[in-house]
Amino acid sequence: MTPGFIIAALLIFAASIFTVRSSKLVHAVLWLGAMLASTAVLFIQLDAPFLAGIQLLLYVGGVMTLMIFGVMLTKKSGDGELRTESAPALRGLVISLALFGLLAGGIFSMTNGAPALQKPEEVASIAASVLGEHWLAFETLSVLLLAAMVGAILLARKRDAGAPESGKASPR
Amino acid sequence: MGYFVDTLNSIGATVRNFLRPPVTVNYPAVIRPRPERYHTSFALLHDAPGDELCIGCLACERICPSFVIEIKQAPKRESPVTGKKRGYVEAFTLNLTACIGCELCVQVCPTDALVMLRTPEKPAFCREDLILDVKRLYANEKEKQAAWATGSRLIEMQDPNVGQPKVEKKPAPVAAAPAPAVTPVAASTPAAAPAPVAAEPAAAASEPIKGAS
Amino acid sequence: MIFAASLAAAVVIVVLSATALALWYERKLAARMQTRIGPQFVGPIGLFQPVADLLKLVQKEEIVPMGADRVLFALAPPLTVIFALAAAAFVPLWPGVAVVRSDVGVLLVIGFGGLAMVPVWMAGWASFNKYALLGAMRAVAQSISYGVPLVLAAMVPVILAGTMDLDGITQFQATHHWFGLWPIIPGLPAFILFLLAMLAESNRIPFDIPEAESELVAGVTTEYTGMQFGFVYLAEYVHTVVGAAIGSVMFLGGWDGPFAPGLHWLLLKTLCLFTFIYWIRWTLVRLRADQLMTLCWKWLVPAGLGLVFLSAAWNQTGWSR
Amino acid sequence: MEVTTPVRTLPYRKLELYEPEGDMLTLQLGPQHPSTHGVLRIKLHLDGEKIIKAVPYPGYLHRGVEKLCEQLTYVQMIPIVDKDDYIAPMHNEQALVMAFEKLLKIEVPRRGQWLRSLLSELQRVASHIFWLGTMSLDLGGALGGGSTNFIYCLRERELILDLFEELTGSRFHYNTHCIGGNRHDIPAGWAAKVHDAVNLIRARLPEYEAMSCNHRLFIERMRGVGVLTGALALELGITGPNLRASGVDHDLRRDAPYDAYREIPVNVQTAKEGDCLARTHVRLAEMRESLRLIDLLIDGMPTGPINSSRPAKQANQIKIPSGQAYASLESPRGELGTFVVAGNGEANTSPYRLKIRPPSLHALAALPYLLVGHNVSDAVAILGSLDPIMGEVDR
Repeated sequence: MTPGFIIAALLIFAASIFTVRSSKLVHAVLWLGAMLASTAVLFIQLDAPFLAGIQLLLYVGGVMTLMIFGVMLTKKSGDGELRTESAPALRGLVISLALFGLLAGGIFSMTNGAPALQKPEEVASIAASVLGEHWLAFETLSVLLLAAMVGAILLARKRDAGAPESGKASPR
Repeated sequence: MGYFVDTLNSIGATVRNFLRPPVTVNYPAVIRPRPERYHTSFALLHDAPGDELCIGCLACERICPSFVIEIKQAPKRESPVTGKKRGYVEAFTLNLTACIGCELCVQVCPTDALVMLRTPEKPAFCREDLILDVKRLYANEKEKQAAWATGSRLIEMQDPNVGQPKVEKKPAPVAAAPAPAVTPVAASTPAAAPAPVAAEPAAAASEPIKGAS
Repeated sequence: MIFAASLAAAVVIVVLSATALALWYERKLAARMQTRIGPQFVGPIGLFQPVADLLKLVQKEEIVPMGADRVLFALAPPLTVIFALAAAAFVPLWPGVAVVRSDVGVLLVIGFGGLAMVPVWMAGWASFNKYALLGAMRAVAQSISYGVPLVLAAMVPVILAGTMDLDGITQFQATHHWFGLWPIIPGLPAFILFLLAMLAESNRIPFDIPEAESELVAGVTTEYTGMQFGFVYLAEYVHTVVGAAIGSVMFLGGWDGPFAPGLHWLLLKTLCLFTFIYWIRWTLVRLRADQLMTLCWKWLVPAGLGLVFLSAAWNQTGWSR
Repeated sequence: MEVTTPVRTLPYRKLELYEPEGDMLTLQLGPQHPSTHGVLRIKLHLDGEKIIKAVPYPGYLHRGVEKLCEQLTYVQMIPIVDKDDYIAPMHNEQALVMAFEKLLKIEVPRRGQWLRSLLSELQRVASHIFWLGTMSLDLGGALGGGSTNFIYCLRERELILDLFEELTGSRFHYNTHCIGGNRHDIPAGWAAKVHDAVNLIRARLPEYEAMSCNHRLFIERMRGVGVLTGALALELGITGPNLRASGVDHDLRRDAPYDAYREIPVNVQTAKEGDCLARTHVRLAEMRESLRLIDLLIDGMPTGPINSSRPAKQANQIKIPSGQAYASLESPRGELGTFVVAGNGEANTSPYRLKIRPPSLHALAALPYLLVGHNVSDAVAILGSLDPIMGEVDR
């Protein structure tokens, strides 16, 4: 419970609340980005700069970009009218509490059984474990991602072909 | 790969230009040589004995396409020099803000009284500075260098009956015979890309430039 | 801790003043390429022109367009500068010294580089202007696309040196060869790839389509005035200066040099790269958005993958050990 | 020249009726925009960045020159029309003067004719070189390679403006044509300077080409973009390099020769493709051709008077009785014509109606057809390649 951890945790907490409570979708996305970036701070404090870098590159960079693209593609004229709607308070409370309990239980059961982190993480050891011990999972994941990519391209293609060409649009 | 070759080619072009001297003329400090026929502002002239040349015939006021000249004729009176009765001008206002520099007023002047100036114009701080009245027009005659064109010269150049006009003839200095000043302009301008004009200042240098710097 | 903080302050000051100098330098360079003179009146040979520009920008009124998202609009310009500066923290200045030494410096540098897109998008979105929005859209698309070849190109020195530490990479180059020179095959093409991707990430011609001023007026900066515009403008230059520094660290040996290794070599190499980038900028015309994407995904990404593969193969030959 | 397609059934006719609907972005390109070449507004309907409809709205630079000319005398009009096509004022004057001469049945003396052709060709080079610069500016941006080429081009244009300045005393408001000939004769030593300038420009042309149309980046931006078919060009009345780039071999200098072109044959430059690149190539080839013509004209300049009528000494000197005439010439942008209905009131010193036919206006008419299906970036390239001058469009 170092001061750094408290600050980072508070940041994450506040950003998460704002993410949920923002009425503008754009703000929600940016708060989400802030939340992910604060998580990277947490990783750095845990002596895991690699994970922090990945967090920045993939989550803040990549996921944020995806969200941004989603926002841009759904509403093009940019008049700031994109609103989010919160679920009814009671239902939301029940679901989030249930989820929190589930996650907390999982985390506590894990830390109770597993030994505490002994030495700081090293890139080489991560690489060794990913490409050595867990190579099958790693390769399967890559194939899965490839399949998702091909599928996305195919879907995009299909929609494109179906759409009428704007140049040929007929008079009303 | 073609992109790289083409990029190298265009970099070659920029490198060649990088090595050339700059063509910039630092305007207020350095003034590029003005050609002989260059014209900016206006002046009204006196003749050799010292009488005003303008007779207030209104030809320039009538021909001006942008209507910038306003003349108020004075009643005819005897000339203090020759003693003959002739027209005079009481007010002559030339609004430079709307002047398009077409030189038609100079061309129609029957007495070569109105000429344009070769002295480079200076920026003005208010519009009133750009409205030339008689006083300013006569002051310009004293202070500044008249341009080559006068009514009779322009007519002579265009006259179909004369045949080949004598442009090569060195025009005599018009305005009150200014002292032949040196031409610091041509010397101080860097010999740069507009070389053909700058490098051959013969025509420009033949005319003394006064107040150029 | 105190040393790191003062170093950080020093780096910020150095980078910002280098950027100011870079502004003057670029204007002079461009002027000479165009057979002009360039800034010459403010200070000796116009050296204080950036200061004059700054003073002018500070004086100007800051206008927030009606309908703009005020918070994001105000927040975006400073953020662009911060993210652009963040990457400078990882640059090894002289042997073993950087503001932040990290085992995964390359990753963090690229991560911060990718983050620079976020404030740009914020600015474009918040401006409530169609040109700005189009510019933001292009900026985001370009940033994520060119992030891929950038990472791939950066992987080559990482694989060759066997470390993700920027200082480690430099030290490896000091004891072996600079990667831009040797091994020629993955090294030099990776350097070119890195330069191209970096040009794209920092929105320089020929990849400056997010702010293509002949099409989108000024892209995301269209609605910005005064110092807010100054921030965005500054961030671009900081981005380029830092990018040039990182390029010289990763491929040209950083602080390593024939005599007396140190900061001066890094600065000299950065200056050379910077000159090159700006020479390109003032020579070429820009690509179109779709050509940009074609170039990225059809040429640069496959080339990057091939280079990563080649460098891995090169490493297997054991040339360095 | 033959148009085989029945004009009214061309498919793009339907475009005018097409109304974009749904969630489309409407972008106002201009009137205040860095690359609309003056003040032109184009309303673009965008799908993403793709243009699905484009409507140009000219008229922001309207100064009522035609109406003004009804008030002015024939002598006064000539400097006024200088401002129409502000990149090639020489041609404005000449087109106007030619119409009056046609009505008055005045023949320009041979030296005057050659001088007019010489000035016309010099102005054509200046205009085309300026166009190349602005085209690079459109593609490369004001803070990039485009501006470098722009400044190179302007530097060379200065040479020609210096020549004009030496001849007429001004760089823009030449007022050098008059009814019956020219006002200014060639000064001493001018011919050599013309040769120098021509040689310099000719020597430096490869540099600009390396910066622009020989560079693959530039080519990729231009090739296949904004294809103007010959049939559409003819239907819209497009003339000049835009028409010739679409494969229609038409040039007034050869097909309806005037002045010295009756004696000196002009090699008309054409291209087939009709895209932006073809228009670039045609203009550059025309520039080379003009440089060749300038050499010929200055070397073969005959002696004699430059003016066949009495020079103007008063405003209402020239009186044209009732009648009408149309005269046109090949300006850098195409057929620049003047239609004049003479005879206004008793004095006959000003026309009843004067109509200037600007080639740029007709080129702009192609925009709705050319822009559709291209990107916003291409819109700039297409607009630039058509070389419209707003002063001429709006008059």
